[in-house]
Amino acid sequence: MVEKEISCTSAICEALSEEMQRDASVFIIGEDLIAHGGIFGQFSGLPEKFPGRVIDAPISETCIVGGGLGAAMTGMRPVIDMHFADFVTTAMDEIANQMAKIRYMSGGQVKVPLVLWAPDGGGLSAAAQHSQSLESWFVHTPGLKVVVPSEPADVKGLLKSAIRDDDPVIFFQHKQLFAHTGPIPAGEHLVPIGKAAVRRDGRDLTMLTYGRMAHLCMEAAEQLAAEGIDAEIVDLRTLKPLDFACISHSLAKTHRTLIVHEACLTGGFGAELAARIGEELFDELDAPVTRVAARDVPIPFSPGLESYVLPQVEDIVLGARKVFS
Amino acid sequence: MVEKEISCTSAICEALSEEMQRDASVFIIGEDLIAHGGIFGQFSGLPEKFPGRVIDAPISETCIVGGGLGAAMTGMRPVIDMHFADFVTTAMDEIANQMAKIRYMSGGQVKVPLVLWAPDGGGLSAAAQHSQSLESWFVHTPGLKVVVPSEPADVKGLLKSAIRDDDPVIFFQHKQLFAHTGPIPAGEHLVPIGKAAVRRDGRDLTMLTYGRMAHLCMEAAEQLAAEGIDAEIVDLRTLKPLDFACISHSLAKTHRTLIVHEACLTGGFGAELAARIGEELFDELDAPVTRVAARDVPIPFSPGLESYVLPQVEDIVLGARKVFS
Amino acid sequence: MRTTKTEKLRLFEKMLTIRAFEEKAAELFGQNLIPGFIHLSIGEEASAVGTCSVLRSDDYMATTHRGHGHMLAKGADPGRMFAELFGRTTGYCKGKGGSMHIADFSAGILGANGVVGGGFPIMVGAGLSIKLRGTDQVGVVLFGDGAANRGTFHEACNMAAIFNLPLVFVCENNRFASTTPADFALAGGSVSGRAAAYGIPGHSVDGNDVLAVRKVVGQAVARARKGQGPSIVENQTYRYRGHFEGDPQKYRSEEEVKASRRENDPIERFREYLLREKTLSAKREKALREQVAAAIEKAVDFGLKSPEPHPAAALEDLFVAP
Amino acid sequence: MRTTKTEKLRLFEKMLTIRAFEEKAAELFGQNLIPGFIHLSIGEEASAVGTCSVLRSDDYMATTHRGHGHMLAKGADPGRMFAELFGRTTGYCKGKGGSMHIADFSAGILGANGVVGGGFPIMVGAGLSIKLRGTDQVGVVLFGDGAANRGTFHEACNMAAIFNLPLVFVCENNRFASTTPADFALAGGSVSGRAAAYGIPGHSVDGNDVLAVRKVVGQAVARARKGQGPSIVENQTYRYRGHFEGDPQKYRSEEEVKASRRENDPIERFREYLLREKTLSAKREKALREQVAAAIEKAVDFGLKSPEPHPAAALEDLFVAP
Ligand SMILES: Cc1ncc(C[n+]2csc(CCOP(=O)(O)OP(=O)(O)O)c2C)c(N)n1
Ligand SMILES: Cc1ncc(C[n+]2csc(CCOP(=O)(O)OP(=O)(O)O)c2C)c(N)n1
Ligand SMILES: [Mg+2]
Ligand SMILES: [Mg+2]
Repeated sequence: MVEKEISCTSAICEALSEEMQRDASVFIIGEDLIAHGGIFGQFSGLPEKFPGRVIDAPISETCIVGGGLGAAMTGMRPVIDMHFADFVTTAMDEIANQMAKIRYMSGGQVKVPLVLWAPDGGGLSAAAQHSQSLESWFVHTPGLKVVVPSEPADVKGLLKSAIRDDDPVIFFQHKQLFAHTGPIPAGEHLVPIGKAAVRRDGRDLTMLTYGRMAHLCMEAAEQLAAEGIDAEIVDLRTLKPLDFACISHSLAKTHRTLIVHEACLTGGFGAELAARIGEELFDELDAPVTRVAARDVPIPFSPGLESYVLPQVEDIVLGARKVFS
Repeated sequence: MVEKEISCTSAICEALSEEMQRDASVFIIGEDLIAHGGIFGQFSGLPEKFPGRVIDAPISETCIVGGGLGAAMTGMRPVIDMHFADFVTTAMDEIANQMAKIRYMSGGQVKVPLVLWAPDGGGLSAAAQHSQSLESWFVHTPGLKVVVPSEPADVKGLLKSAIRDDDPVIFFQHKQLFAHTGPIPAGEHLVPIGKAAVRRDGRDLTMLTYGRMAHLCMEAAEQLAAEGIDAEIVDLRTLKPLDFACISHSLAKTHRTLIVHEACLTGGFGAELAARIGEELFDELDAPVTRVAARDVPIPFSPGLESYVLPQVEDIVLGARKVFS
Repeated sequence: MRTTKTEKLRLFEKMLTIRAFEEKAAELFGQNLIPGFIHLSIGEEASAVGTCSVLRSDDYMATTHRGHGHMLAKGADPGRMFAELFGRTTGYCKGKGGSMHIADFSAGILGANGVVGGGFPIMVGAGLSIKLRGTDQVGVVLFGDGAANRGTFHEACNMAAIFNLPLVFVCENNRFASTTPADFALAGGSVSGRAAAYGIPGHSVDGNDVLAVRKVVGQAVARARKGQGPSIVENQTYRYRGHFEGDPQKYRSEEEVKASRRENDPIERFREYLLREKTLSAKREKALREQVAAAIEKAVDFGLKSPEPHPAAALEDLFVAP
Repeated sequence: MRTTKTEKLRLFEKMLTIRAFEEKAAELFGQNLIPGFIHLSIGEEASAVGTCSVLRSDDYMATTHRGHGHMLAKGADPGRMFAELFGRTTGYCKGKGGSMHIADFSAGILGANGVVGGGFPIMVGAGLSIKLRGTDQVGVVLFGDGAANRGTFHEACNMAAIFNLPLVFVCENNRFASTTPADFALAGGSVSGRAAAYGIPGHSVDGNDVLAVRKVVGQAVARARKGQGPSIVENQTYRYRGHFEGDPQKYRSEEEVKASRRENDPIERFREYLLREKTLSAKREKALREQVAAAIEKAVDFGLKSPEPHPAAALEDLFVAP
């Protein structure tokens, strides 16, 4: 297959462009999308290419999100730009009480084909209200699918799948990965929702991770290899529905697991992973399921403080060593 | 100690009445509090006893919650009535991005002594938007304390402690427990935040639970006793900060644990409990940590459907048997 | 807006149907045949019927926790509604929604809502969708005086105005939000008066006069359909029963309710008008009432005879593609 | 509102201080000495200074992401502010907040906010608290034209009105919310015009005229202090730099910015006025400017020389009682 190298930003643009071309019911709504193609340039070129289908809205998140919902309920396929994932709070009712529930509450009368696209994550000194990783709230909200890609190919392939999916998909995109590049197959490229990817084969330890942390795990794995620990890295890509088969398969080989995510530890998605593994794969485990995650405080502004709070490669290495101690 | 028997509703009223008497900075704000003493009669008598200090607000949750926050930041000690816990979504920014973070973001300049009181839970055919148990979201939000009592004495003692606490406390009160009565010590009664209670001593299995499920666990334990399983029941009471010492202590005896909560399974607080236990008490465990929780759907309306979704005594019994299988 | 005699009789029949439906619902609730809680709109029938009488079946409507009347007026079937209130498989939502979440997408009813003010953003979306698809549909969002104090009202009015959406915001100001009087909670005292803030038209109407509602909402709908943008219409009305069935109603006097029923019952007023202008005869009225009563009996019967859902059906209808 | 010559000079000095602070901040940001991102209010100094000049130090103020000017005008120390922008221990928030979250509770500044419109509910709470404690304090919430479209604005105006809270809602309409023109996004075209919806006074002011702002906000503050309730004041202004430092600003022409700077710079306008009425002499101006420059140098120096926080300090300040 012919491949090319593109950034996550380009992956987003390509996915949108292809899907908007393919299906006239796809449109984008959010704040500040037209002038600069989105505040991260994530939709560059689209406002010109699809006039009227990239919609700038006022700072009215309940109606941006609820507006996407209402449009999805009446025949459209909106992609809602949340500006920063942190602002889901300003439309939480529309997400958790309406979007997630309306199909179920109506007895399946309606479908809700939408994507809520939310740039998340820290590391940019953007402080407590612009740096969060909030996927865990939505995993705990029945009716939503949750996607957190780490590589451009997945960004493109999953975004396209999410747009075509008939259910609401919350799509988290780490802000530090916009410029990250990687290979992507030429032509039509879809990645199914609900499938994990093994990024690195390994015998000794399964690292379960997603989003930006997948990259830090790769770095940590190189260090660990030098110490004789051969880590397998499973990039979950989709948190809900979860590819538990992939996890079981890996653990059947390694019998040890380290979970790594950027969201804060307590109540993070790692808790769910650890709980399910402990429950369903108890006999496979040779060591405690261990978690590496952000410390349980809001994200501080000062770079030194922020680095201390967010998981670093060294924390992952230490976590892995702990599994073997 | 002299005891009397009171309901949770009376426990709430007594706690508020005593604290409002004791401290002029305590007040209550919410919707529909004055005419009937709150929609569950939970504040009966207080509007008359403390005129001007029980405040009826319009249906403007951002300003009810944010208003409580602003008052707490400027010298008052508000108790905010959330009407139904489900409506936290309508003020989620005020809770998660402001209330939880403002002390930290300001470098500790300000304290935020408030209680967000939220009646939660299902079983009343109130359907998807009036039946949720959302504690897990807040456990995953650094800066908040989370309390979920099950007995009138704890309702009173924890509410008083929460009001005196200098940090924001989210206080969940199960709607089915308002009429539930229990003994309470006469006179001043405080229950510390962060301490679990052992409701039943047992040798074989530790049930970790809270809120209404504590009562269902008691029933299940009676059935299990007949089968020769002697269950210890730990009512966590506070989820954050968590009394992990109490959990360890119990598990050191039983080596088996069943976690029971009403919130839906995936990403629920049980996940965090299971993860921590798996991580810190791995060598103590003789069986997988097992969870009993609501099924991962919104709460349906029809009683038969709702009972199927919410954990019942039989589900707990089955869960316990599974731990021994 | 011209209203033929036949149309007037249809309006009257709809109002009678809603009243009969809800009086029956109250009775059945009292008999514990309806689980959960229900909010009745008895006394507000003119608003529902007048409003929906100017809508096409492909127009969208979002309703509230107090939505039975709106649904019936927009074309929902009383049998499937009762079935839903009873939590049966034949109900609109297969028993998953109940009174607070009934929806009938086939009739353009995007759903009741358990969250006050929850319908505003959804209807903005429906309006956007109409514009993007280029149809001449219209969307109506019904809401109470209390809902007008939610942020969603403001965001929706602003967005509808700047996007010139084909929407009508129909407030049913029944003087109370649960226990809280609009006189206290509604700053400025008027919902329609808030329209000026968004540069859109606002109208206050005698909401117990079905023809007045029909006329004013009709104009707003016509305006929206012509692409001239959104409006706010405030139907001044009053509710005769408690906020929910079982409400002790300490926030108002029995006399206040009785006085309104005596002098301002929308059905009685329309009946007198129809009799006066001889559109309705005593005989015709009797026949109509019997017909309505029979239809409601039949609807209740349909509901009560319908099966309870199988418990495991609770796991269905979450996702289209799991 | 009488303003003495001394007061006028103080206003001028404050405006100069803010301008110098922010020009310095822009420079330091360009040198990568300020992490994260910053939003400057250059061009909007008259609004900040005019507004805060009528507040007592025990009055409350909530500011925005664009809050440096408001903070300095209300009495914050530039050294501790720079230290915060640099993320140092001596910063107002010990480096935990940064530009978007600076607060100085000792000066009544309840905080900047990274969430647009996040200050409204908090200030409603401060207003309630003032009423409950029975003091004669006043609260001012500053916000942009964009923030006026958030639901929190509406809920706050409504609640402030019905509770008759001692608040002033001061909008700084700088014509843009990030890339989005107010002409497009603000239905009705006016923030002060929305006041009527809540039955409260609304005033639109030339926001680049410090004395005009001082007068109108002063009246609103006096009204609030007397227990006569809230008002909205809309200061018409313009921002000269990007939305954030680094903003490519494709949404407006350079010429538009230059024209405003040329004709409407609030500092230049006030300077000319002061020279004209001989409150200011060229000599005095020079001295003032030197004094301000020196103070800002000193502030930067304080900040840059302050220690970085110890990493583990990240775990402090979450709870009062853990
Ligand atoms: C966001 C939210 N807040 C509070 C409630 C509780 N509640 C249900 S109905 C109601 C009163 C609504 O008043 P109004 O909008 O006037 O409608 P009405 O009931 O009078 O028809 C309240 C407070 C709710 N369901 N949702
Ligand atoms: C709730 C929310 N939505 C969006 C943003 C992103 N954002 C930050 S500033 C801004 C523009 C604010 O405009 P305005 O209120 O006019 O203030 P100005 O920047 O012009 O001073 C936006 C959209 C945010 N911080 N919070
Ligand atoms: Mg009402
Ligand atoms: Mg602006």
